[in-house]
Amino acid sequence: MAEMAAAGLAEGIAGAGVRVTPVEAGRIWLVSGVEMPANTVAGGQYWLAPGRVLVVGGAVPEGALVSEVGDGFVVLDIGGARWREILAMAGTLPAGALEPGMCAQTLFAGVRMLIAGRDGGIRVFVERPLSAWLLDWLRQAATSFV
Amino acid sequence: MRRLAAGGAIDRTRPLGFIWEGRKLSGFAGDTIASALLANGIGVIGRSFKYHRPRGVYGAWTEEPNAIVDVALGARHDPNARASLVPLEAGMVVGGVNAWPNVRRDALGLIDLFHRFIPAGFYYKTFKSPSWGAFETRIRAMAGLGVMRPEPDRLLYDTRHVETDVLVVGGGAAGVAAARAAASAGLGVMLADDRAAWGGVLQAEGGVIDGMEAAAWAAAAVGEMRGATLLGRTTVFGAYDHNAFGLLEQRRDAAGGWAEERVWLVRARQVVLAAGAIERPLVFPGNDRPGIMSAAAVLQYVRHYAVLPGREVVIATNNDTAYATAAALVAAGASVTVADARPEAPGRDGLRVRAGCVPVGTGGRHGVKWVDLALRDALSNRERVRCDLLAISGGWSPSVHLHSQAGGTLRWDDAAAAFLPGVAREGWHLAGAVTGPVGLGAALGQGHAAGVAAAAALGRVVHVAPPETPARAVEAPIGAMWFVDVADRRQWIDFQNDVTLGDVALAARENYASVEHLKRYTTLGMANDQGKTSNINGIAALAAMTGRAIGEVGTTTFRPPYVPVSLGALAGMRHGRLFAPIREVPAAADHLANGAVMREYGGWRRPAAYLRIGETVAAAIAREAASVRQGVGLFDGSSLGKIEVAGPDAAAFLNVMFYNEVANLKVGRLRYCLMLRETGVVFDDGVVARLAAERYLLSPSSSHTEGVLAMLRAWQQTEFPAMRVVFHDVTAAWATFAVSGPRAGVLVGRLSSDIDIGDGALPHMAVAEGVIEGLPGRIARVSFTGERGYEISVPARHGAAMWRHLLGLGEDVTLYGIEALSVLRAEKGFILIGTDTDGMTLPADLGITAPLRNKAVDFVGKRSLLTPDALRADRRQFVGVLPEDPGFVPAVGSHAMVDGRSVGWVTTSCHSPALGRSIGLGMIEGGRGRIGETMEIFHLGKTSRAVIGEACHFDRAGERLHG
Amino acid sequence: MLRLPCPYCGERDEPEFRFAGEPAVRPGSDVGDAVWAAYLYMRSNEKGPHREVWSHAGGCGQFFLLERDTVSHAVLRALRPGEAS
Amino acid sequence: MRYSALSLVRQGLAGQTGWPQAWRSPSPRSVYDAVIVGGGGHGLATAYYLAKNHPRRRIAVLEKGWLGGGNTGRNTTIVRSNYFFPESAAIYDFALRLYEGLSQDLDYNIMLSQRGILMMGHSEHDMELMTRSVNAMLLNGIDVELLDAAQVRAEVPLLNFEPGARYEIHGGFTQRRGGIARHDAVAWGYARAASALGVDIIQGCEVTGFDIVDGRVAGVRTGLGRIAAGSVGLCAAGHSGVLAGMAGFTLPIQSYALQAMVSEPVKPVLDTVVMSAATGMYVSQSDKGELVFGAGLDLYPSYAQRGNLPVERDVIAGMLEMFPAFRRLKLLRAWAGLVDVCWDYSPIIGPAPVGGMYLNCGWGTGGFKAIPAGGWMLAHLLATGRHHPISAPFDLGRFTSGRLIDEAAGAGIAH
Repeated sequence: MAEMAAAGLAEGIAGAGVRVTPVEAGRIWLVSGVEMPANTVAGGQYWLAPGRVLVVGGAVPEGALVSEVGDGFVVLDIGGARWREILAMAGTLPAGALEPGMCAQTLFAGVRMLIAGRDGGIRVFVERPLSAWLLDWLRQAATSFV
Repeated sequence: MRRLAAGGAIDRTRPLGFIWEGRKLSGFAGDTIASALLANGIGVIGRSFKYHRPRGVYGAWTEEPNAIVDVALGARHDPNARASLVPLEAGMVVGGVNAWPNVRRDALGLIDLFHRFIPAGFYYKTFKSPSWGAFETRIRAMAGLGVMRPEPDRLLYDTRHVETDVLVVGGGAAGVAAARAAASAGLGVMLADDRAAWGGVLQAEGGVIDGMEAAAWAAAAVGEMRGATLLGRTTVFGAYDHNAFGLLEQRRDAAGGWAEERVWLVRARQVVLAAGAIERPLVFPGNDRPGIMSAAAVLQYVRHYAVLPGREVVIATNNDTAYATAAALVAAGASVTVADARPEAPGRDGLRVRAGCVPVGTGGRHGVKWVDLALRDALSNRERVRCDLLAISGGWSPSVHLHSQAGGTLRWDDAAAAFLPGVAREGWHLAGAVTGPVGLGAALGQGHAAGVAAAAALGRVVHVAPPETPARAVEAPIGAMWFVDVADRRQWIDFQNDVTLGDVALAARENYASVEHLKRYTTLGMANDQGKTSNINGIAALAAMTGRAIGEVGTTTFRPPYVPVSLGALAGMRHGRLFAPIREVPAAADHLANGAVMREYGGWRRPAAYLRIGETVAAAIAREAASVRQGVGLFDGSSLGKIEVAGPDAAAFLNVMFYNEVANLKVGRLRYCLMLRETGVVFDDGVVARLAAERYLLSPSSSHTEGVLAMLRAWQQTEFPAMRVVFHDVTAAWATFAVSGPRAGVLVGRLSSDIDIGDGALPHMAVAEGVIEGLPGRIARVSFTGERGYEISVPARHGAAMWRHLLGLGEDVTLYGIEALSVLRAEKGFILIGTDTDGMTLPADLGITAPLRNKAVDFVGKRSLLTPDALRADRRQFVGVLPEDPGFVPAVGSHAMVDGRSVGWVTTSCHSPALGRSIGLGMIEGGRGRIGETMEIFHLGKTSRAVIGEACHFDRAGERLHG
Repeated sequence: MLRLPCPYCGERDEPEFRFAGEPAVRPGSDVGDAVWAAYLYMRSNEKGPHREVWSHAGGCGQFFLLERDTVSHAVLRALRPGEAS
Repeated sequence: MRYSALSLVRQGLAGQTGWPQAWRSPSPRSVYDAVIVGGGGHGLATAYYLAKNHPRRRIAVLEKGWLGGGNTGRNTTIVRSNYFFPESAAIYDFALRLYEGLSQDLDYNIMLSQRGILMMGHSEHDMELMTRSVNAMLLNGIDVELLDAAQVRAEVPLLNFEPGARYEIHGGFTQRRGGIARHDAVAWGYARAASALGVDIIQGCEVTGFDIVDGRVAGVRTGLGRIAAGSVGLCAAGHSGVLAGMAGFTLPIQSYALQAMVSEPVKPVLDTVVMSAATGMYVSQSDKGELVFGAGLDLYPSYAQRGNLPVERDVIAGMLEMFPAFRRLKLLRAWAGLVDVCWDYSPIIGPAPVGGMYLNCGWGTGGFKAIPAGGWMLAHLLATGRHHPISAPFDLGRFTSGRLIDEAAGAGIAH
């Protein structure tokens, strides 16, 4: 039964100046016992808390506890000319927190998420069960741009 | 027509037709509703709240107390719009409010004839018998202004959260100078002003800055600011903790379906408050007639809107600012007489100035016709002057609202006759008229200095020189005059709420002498304009009436919002489905495809029951429950929490966290455990699995997963930091399906998996990891239905496919939802947290006492289980409640009664398909000691009877788990 | 709207945080009823500088100690649990 | 002078110049039999009932600001007695019964409007918990009715019954005798009546300490000097902890800001009080036409009586979810009171750990509706030194015995 169809990812959103595209981020692990500077991203490794990181892609990581959680996330890239306005609509993350190489966990439209800076936008990791709701929110937010 | 042939910042090429009280009128683009009404010679635009006296336009902006109108345009409707703030748009339908048949001829105007008998607060002195209720309906019908339309407003509201280095509040001379300076230092500047164009009052008052016409200078200065966020038509309505601000923008570019209001939530490192000041009315007998307007407003109507509100004008003032209005009126062709309350009023060319004179009376029902002037001190030399416009100026009150909201202090200044800002909050810099009476030069200087100070506080240097303006003659000081000392106390202080000098005298006489008592007893300053024109005059009058200094009386509290803000804008996008997030299970689409009725349980949308064609929910529940007992059922448990706990100290740590002993749990085994709060109350229950010596998997209930995770982290980080234990919430990563029923083993056996599910290898309450249908997963023998049960977990991405696969493994698989599960667990007497238990339930109340006796180590909540109350014999205990009539299902929430007193309640009840009768569970005082007793069950006045029994009604020995 | 300093993530807005009570030293389970009740229910509830436990629930989920003025809401100090208080 | 329509007419002919002071503002004497700290509704009611029920006592009310300026002047004016436990029902219904006769008793119209209060349920589970509450209340002798969705819709058609609403309305329950009252008038009515019975009401008089002699209170130190007192009653909601600290004991109380808001006044649209636990909001329409609404606490300790945006926007979003038509109305004013909250959301009434000192505090969000009962009970304690039967269960000692009266838990909110 190996050909279990990968759960259909939500289709993207293309508003005026806003693009939301699902990302097949590969395998993802939650790893405890790994230290790294707070709120930084290095080589697919995202800081979550002291001694806890999210590892995206690459080989199976080492750590005190390693849990594969790729299925627990939907990864979305939010870009387009006015992505900053979507971020401003969704939460109060300080601008400086999302320079490339930085990441932050924050409330985005009331939903707790991991966000990483990319050139031309942000990559968000949202809990799968909340992804449908978030996409509804993003769809509506995108209609606010003329 | 009162429109001037030329001038004004209106667009004469774009006439805009609109409706006023059913009549077709027209104005121009750039008009407000107020300026358009004035241009069409409309005098009466409303009625005052209490006496229903005729009201005309008084102000030109946020100070307007009278011009409350009903405005409708397409989907937008505002029952309490202020005409001076609403830009005119083509097709607007505008009407007066709170008057019948119309504002011009309002039957309720008769009330004014009885004003002697209905002073401030009269309703506290009467309407007591038979009761207030007997009068209330009629009084409520007369109160209130506009009529709200019952249809929901479908517009979408936008919100923006931003940070900025420097927030400049106010785009007048001082604000533009400050923003210009700060921007030149390379700082992020946000400049907000509630008008459409920059320069604020400069448009009306003019002047020369850096050699340019003042308003043009402002526009140019703003244009040159690099990297600034310019928010025109935006009011900073509130200052909150830690330099947070609420802003309301009235956008013109809103996308289809989106409202024009947008709320900005701004965090600023430095703040420049340049909010200017508001002109106060003069207080004199009969000062509330239509055609009596603020002098500063008249200047704006003449200069900005090219509207001449009157041709025969009397100006009554106690300060120099009104002379600019006089000059503008003369230039527009009006005849002007000035009554200056100050004895040595300066003579002005072409103006008849009567020094030391004040108004002492007026006439004209639907518009002022004449004003009586008299010498202020002796009230002699009375002279009646005909006029169709009386422009009044009682001095200026700095707009210190935001400064005060943020904790800045105020001090009374006699010379300025105003409350001026005292100590500002750290990081705040005040400039312009908000600091007190300032000329254009001083305002520009202060603004520039504020920009320099803000930049310096952020370690930056300003790179522009301060703007220059030719010096102007210094204005003569104000001659403060708070009211006219005559017997006629009908001198209006709050035009909208009809609060007069006589009311202030009454409040003082009855000892409502605190400024807060004055406000609440007379409703002074409680109308739509929130006292912008009335507060200071009221305070000054109260001071005079109680023999105190104005500074000693003090002010009431400045509260957000500065202008009323639409509730929809404050709610933003949190509306309808987007009001609050909800979690979906991976197989959601499949459930719906199979007739599932989805409901929200603990923040998740889950199948309540699966309806066949024409089946009711109740019938589906009974069918599902019966088929699980007889055959095999499939249930989606994906929302159950999954928290991995690992580390050398995992066992020791969890042993403190849980009520039950978990350190001795063997690898590959499960145990049903309770988690308590420190108060001993049962917080959550769930199965604990030990997957390895140093690795556990907790499954808290769906609604408590976040709470349990927070509790684990709180205790580890604050109480046991040395313990080596980590937690991973992997709930969303796994889909979990329960297969339950006598033939569950057969079905699960058909899965291709390396996990041995034989009873030897996998007995009840055991778990094994392995590969299932090529996927990494787990199978656990656990049952909440009382039947043989398997929980199959696979990665969530494959959840829907696995669910379909399981369904296809046999023809007799029945889908069952949460409601059927609730029936099955009720038959077994298993508790449901939050249904059978509540915020007072201790473990012993549920009959779970072994851990307290046997567990050696201290655990969370243990000491609370030994308090006198915890050991009370008559505590409510969890028992079965078997209705005497097997066909009657007692309502959940019925109470067990002993001689009229409640001794507990039914927490669960349903028809049990397995037993063919109704069953129930409850929490009953001393319940376990009442086994076999018949009790009265009370519900909404009717009583039935039921026998108290064991909680478990079916297969008490639990053979079906292993059979 | 408060702006609080998570010791790990830096300053964030109020909705991301949860107040988690006053720091208290947990007595053993052999203490008298009054001592246990004081631990459970009594609060210092200072008007002015006040020691509090908060969590950055909307962010990294960590708990931290905060000294905050309960009148002005000024943040005086933020410490990781166990840090020199 | 009695207040009446006739007196208004007579005074009207004399330019309303003949009215006496509503209450006296004497300077404090050096000694009183009873000193009540806190000049809000509870303090003034205590003084009135002490003077009326237990005459021949020298009584003073000390208020640091202006009378009625604390929570009494800041709440959303709701009165009701639909409480779960018999002990709670007894005290809140005692208050409501006193409210029902208060305008006549005080000769001051407190504008009690028993327009009913409707609590809404948004799921089957909500309705089950509500049934449990309704039955408990009926057995407590409280007039409540369970309503299904259709009945709720008939009562308040403006509510959101659109299919697919985020929180569908499944039904609710109502107490017809619940409603609203004019909060300021309650304070002023009690002040006037107490003053007339000889009580000295002293505003601008802040208590800065207590004189305690071998475990018993002997006097109060204030900004206006020292005042000796036979017994002292504390009812300064929000500052109970501060006063307890001065007297050397602690209380199981945390002070929180509780926000309230009003909209602009519109013609009547809402004729009953509506509360919704799921969206956390409650709303009624004042007699002047403003919608008066609020919700839960700002959940961190605060003594700042200031409004704040996050909870404010949650409250508004919640209210608009229930009443989509309100979206076009505008917020006129937002503020906050300062409530002291006990763990079990019930008050603390009874002797303090210091002799001669008695507590009436910890009312949390329910203080206004309990004013007459709180006053009656504290007056009884001050006069007799013993509990009134209704106040006994709310003694401070309940926290040590663990015999809490957890109204939140009773209503099914596990916390």
